[in-house]
Amino acid sequence: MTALTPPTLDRNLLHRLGIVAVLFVIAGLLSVLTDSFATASNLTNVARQISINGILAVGVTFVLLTGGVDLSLGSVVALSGVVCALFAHPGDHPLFVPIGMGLLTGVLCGLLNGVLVTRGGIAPFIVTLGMMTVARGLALIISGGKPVADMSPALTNLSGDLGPLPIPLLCFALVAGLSWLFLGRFRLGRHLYAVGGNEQAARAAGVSVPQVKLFAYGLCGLLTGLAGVVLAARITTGQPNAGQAYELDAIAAVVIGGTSLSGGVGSVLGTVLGVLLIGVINNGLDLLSVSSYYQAVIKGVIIVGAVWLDRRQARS
Amino acid sequence: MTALTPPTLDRNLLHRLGIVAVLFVIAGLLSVLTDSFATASNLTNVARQISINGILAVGVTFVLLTGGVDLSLGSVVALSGVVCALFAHPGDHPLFVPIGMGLLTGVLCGLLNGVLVTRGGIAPFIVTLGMMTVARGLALIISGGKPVADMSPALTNLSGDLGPLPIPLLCFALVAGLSWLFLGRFRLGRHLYAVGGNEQAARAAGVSVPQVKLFAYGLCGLLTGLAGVVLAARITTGQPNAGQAYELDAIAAVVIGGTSLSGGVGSVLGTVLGVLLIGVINNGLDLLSVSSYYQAVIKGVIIVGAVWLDRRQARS
Amino acid sequence: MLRACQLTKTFGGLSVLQEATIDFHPGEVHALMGENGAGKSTLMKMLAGLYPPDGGTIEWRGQPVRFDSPDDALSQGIAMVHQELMPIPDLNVAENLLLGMEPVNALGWVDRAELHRQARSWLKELNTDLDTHQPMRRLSVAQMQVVEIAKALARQADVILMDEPTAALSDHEVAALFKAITTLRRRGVAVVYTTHKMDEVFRVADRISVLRDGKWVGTKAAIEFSPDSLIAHMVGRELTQIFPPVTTTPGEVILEVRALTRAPAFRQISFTLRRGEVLGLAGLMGAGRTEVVSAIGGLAPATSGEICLRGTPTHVTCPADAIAAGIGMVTEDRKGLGIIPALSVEHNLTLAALPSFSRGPIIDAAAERSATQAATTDFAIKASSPHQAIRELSGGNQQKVLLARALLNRPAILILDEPTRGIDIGAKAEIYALIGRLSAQGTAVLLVSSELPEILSLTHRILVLRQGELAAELDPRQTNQEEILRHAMPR
Amino acid sequence: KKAEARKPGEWLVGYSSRDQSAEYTARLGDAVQARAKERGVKLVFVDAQADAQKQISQTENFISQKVDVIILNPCEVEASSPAIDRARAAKIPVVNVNSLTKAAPDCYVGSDDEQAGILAMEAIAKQLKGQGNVLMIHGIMGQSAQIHRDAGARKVLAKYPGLKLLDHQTASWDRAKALALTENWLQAHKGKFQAIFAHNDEMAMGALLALERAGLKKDVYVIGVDAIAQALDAVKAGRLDATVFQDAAGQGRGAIDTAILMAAKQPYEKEVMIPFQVVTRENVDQFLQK
Ligand SMILES: Nc1ncnc2c1ncn2[C@@H]1O[C@H](COP(=O)(O)OP(=O)(O)OP(=O)(O)O)[C@@H](O)[C@H]1O
Ligand SMILES: Nc1ncnc2c1ncn2[C@@H]1O[C@H](COP(=O)(O)OP(=O)(O)OP(=O)(O)O)[C@@H](O)[C@H]1O
Ligand SMILES: [Mg+2]
Ligand SMILES: [Mg+2]
Repeated sequence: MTALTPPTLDRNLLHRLGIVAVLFVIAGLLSVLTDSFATASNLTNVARQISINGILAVGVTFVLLTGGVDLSLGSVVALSGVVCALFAHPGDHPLFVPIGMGLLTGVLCGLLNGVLVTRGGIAPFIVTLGMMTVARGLALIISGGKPVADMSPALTNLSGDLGPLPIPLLCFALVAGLSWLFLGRFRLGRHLYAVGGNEQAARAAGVSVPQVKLFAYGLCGLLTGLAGVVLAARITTGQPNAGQAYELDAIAAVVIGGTSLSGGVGSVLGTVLGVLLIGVINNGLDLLSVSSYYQAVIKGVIIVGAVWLDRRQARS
Repeated sequence: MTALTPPTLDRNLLHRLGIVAVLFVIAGLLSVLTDSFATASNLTNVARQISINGILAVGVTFVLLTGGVDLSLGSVVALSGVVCALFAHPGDHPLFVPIGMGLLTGVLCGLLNGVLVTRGGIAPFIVTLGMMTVARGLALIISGGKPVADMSPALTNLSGDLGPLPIPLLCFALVAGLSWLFLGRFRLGRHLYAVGGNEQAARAAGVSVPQVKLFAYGLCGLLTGLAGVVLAARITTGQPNAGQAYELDAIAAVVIGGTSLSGGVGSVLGTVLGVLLIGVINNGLDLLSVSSYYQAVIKGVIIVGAVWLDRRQARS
Repeated sequence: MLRACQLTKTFGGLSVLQEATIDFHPGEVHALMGENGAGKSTLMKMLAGLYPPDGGTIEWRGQPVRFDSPDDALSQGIAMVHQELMPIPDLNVAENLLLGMEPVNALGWVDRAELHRQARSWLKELNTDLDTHQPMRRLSVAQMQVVEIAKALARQADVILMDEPTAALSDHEVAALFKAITTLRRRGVAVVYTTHKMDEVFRVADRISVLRDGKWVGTKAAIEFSPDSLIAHMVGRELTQIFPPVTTTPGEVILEVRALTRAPAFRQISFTLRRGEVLGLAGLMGAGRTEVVSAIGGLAPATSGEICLRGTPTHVTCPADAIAAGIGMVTEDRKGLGIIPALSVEHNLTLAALPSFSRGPIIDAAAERSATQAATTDFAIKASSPHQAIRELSGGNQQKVLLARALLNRPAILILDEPTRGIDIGAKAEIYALIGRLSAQGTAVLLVSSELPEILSLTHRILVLRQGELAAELDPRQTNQEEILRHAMPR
Repeated sequence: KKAEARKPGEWLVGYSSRDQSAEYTARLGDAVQARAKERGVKLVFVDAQADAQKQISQTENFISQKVDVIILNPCEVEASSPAIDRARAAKIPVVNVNSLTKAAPDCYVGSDDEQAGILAMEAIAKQLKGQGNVLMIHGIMGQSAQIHRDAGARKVLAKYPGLKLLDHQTASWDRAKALALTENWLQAHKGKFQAIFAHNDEMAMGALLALERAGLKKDVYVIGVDAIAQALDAVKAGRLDATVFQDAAGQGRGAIDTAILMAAKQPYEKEVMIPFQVVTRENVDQFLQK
């Protein structure tokens, strides 16, 4: 094993075997039940569809690792998308301006969350619930409640393909890869686990807890901003009411992937598996033309079942 | 002090002084800014409007005290309402049948949550997120996706008044009062705190942790069922898409009231204050005819601000 | 009365207890002795229903029994004082003490007046006077430990398992506990007792069983053992010298504390610490020793007074400051302020010293691994691998990891708050030797301990704290336990 | 002060919007506000955020504020009815705008959602000449607009035996969800469908994007409802085939005007129907000006 490989990799994969198994079973079933699931074009499709949830899930993994939570993801996605779209009218600005403004919006929201949690000493649930309604309100205010349309093709093309691969997927892969390296190999990454595992003890060992948390919320905000930009490019508008309940899907993916909501335990790899599982279920149920009523029931049962299998197997 | 008064009362009130202060300031402002806020009819309105969130918030207080969470509240409200309405067609059954069926639905959902958390060892977030989508799906399936109308007046009258007081408010008051006594005075109530405070220690001291948790989820389910029945009576239908995001308002009220999301700390009294605060803000902003976009921003800021004030004052 | 028959337990393929067979009789104090990780706690936890045995049976009054939960064992009359403190932080002392057996009145309500009355009377048995209304989180570790013991007494069980009940206690409370144990013995209660304090065993135990590496080595009457033979049984070899002689002479002043105050915990504390000096801090439970060293270590800064390092006043506002200034600390509260339970041994070990194992912001895994290997060997840390989660280690081994952590930064000043709490005699000897070595290398050591022999044998000077104030400065060569206690007693 | 004593300039009207974060109802809200300003009535404007329970609460608030007239943009057919009963009991006249409730208001200004479904599906039938496979994207299940647009569409489908509903699914009024759904449909039913009816334009735009990206737009006819700005632009540009125009400005104007008549105790129409219209490339210009 080279020095670059975090030693946690193998054990994590083993720990997450339950999820991998469920994923394979479902994929196998879908390949048999439908002609279209196991085609290249559909798999690209799945890849494209999971990207936004994937970016959000990786972002919120950082926050969950510190023992926090971020309920504002969906609203901040909408706000960043709207801000990005406002600067993306054709001929207005070079491409980096709308992208930068979208990311900046996300970062600012994230940092504000972080400051309120660390300096204000307010529970993350409340802080980010507040941000959830505030960001939604701001998105509606600055857009006047209407979609911000007329985006330059340069930006909307970001939802297209680069070679055979969708650009959103590339973003997700890049984000996941860097985060994986970061958590496994960087000091700050290690500190994130320490703070989530035992905040007092981390402090006693010289870790600057507020700084670490601020970083986690800020990074999560940055990635949320990125998700907002990618979404705006994908739907070619800044949609003030977009992203409803995205936080739930993202957090679900992270928790399915084995990250503990009380902090200190988890991995990006698990998160990616969780994102895949949710993505495949959503895609598969649509391909099978399952009625949306039953879709809800089936999806709930599969998610709970997968986590149950996973934990049972991890215990034995 | 008589033996009837739990000695925690005074300390709790003092701890929650920040919230009480914010509540008074807001109420004072609204009395000045509007003619209608401080009228008897409007205050009855507020009372009526907070009842459903109040019942849910008290219910979820039990779950949060054990260190769990329940995201399925809103969906189970819808499902119980639909089930109740199905049995409430005029002349079909005596009044206790639809009410009983609604409550039963809630209890069953709650107990299932509890069993999956305790026996299955799955994180409450995932279990109740699963229940959230499953219950919503079931509500749509059994109602065929359409509101279940034609409810007997006997049932819909439950949203009316008894003397000068709205019946939903009486339900809320009864639920809150009993819960307060229960948590302060009964062994099982104290054990809820113990389980949330340190599960290992509670187990080692001979407390049956699974039983206590099961009880908390079951009771929360029962109260959610009650909220579903009250809502159905109020909107005179079983609405399969009702109750969206009710869990967030309920949990917010509980956390504003000082209950810790990690369990072991909290009180019904705090929850009631939290419910009141959210109720008064909602009512006041509507009376002032503030645009809903700005409402979202203001509401978020007030909630975070109130909690911040409260915690700051509790620390000093 | 209670019999462990061929009890076996494995954790993740690692066998920690193999076919241990021991009888426990009523009216007898049975000591379980063994090194850290020998399996004492594991055996007790199986008897108390916390772990199901993987093999063997438990016989209770001649019948095989199965305990699925602590509740089962409790209802049979088996109670346990746990090695790890188990406070429920936001419940009050009385509620913690009588958890699960709260007195109820005719209406089925908890009778609060009675609850507090009973709690107070159990605490009185242990010669302790605590406000039973205060929440558990306000208590010091020692006070929590007293509550834990009272909790087990309150069950009025026929068997009481005590897993290192005195680890955090000073002599005063220990004496009270022994009085209580004598009463229990007279009442026909079987007491199972674990400790790493040698003198205690011979004071209370009627019979002694020794465990070594998960195997039962033997059971004999206490009088058949001498301290040396007992140690030899536990360790498997002779341990000749426990305390190394104090040979070094302190150098120049490296730390000076002037009028340090954080009322009400401590007031006007002034002292100096020299290079290579071992300074002992003695006092009774709650005297404020932990609070003083927490102020120096940055955990809870003082409100007034000055800390001078090498002559320059230094602001220590958080532990990071202290670490940067060359102050290392091992806290008394291993669980709360020490370990990160879910992280591996390796990651716990290197946490405070990561900058020295990284290139820029990136951690150098190879350097980290070799440091871990070195520490594991130096401190004889028993772990199945460096990747094992630290929470799975025995208490003593966790403590060793924390000691090793503090030393990785090569601090000039090392603060040790009850460093041998829960550590076996062999490891204690190693730590004592380590303190000697560090002092010889010029490290200044501030040692807080409730074990007076430690303080007397290892230090150059002794400060006695009494109710938050400095009561005396003594020379260990010219004083004794009685004199220290006389200064420490509240007046 | 008593309501009767109010002078025309002091008339107080309460308006409860179904959901200000949805584009169509937001436009309707704007129209109501603009008209109220024009006619000089004082408006208490609130948003029920798609929750009928909240709408009832808001009506209760209106009653304690002693408004002269209540304009309701109902969330639900059944569940918003108690709001009307409350107002009735308090002797305050009610105007329903945009959609119906079971309890009859004093006046209804708006259009019939079922009609939108009928118009859209008729347009599809005409385009496909009564032969082909159709997909339908629903709004949030159980909401009145979803229920009625679905019912209207099915009535037309029943008339044309050659027209088959191949698949239908909800995308919760959301563009991103409709986009993903259509992508998935393109996998499952590629080449097997000729038209998509989306219950609103947001979702129609999502479907359109998926088809365009797959290069299959020319094979599929897409129609939405509402005629939001972006949809009209898309129709004009020849990307979207059609949308069903719902006249927000007309509805808003009608509602305020009726409310004023009510407040002045003058006679008013019990029903002001503002019909839906199908917008295609041929007639889009006239709607772009509105
Ligand atoms: N939950 C667990 N998972 C894995 N290994 C464990 C667990 N609990 C204990 N062990 C291992 O079992 C062995 C025995 O531990 P135990 O706590 O019984 O020791 P002990 O004799 O009480 O030691 P000490 O004196 O340090 O308290 C240790 O090596 C420890 O690492
Ligand atoms: N978090 C806290 N809140 C309030 N009081 C505390 C807290 N921690 C300690 N105290 C009190 O401060 C005093 C000093 O406690 P400290 O822990 O420093 O004593 P100590 O001499 O180290 O003794 P030991 O550690 O053996 O209890 C005690 O009276 C204790 O009850
Ligand atoms: Mg032990
Ligand atoms: Mg101490």
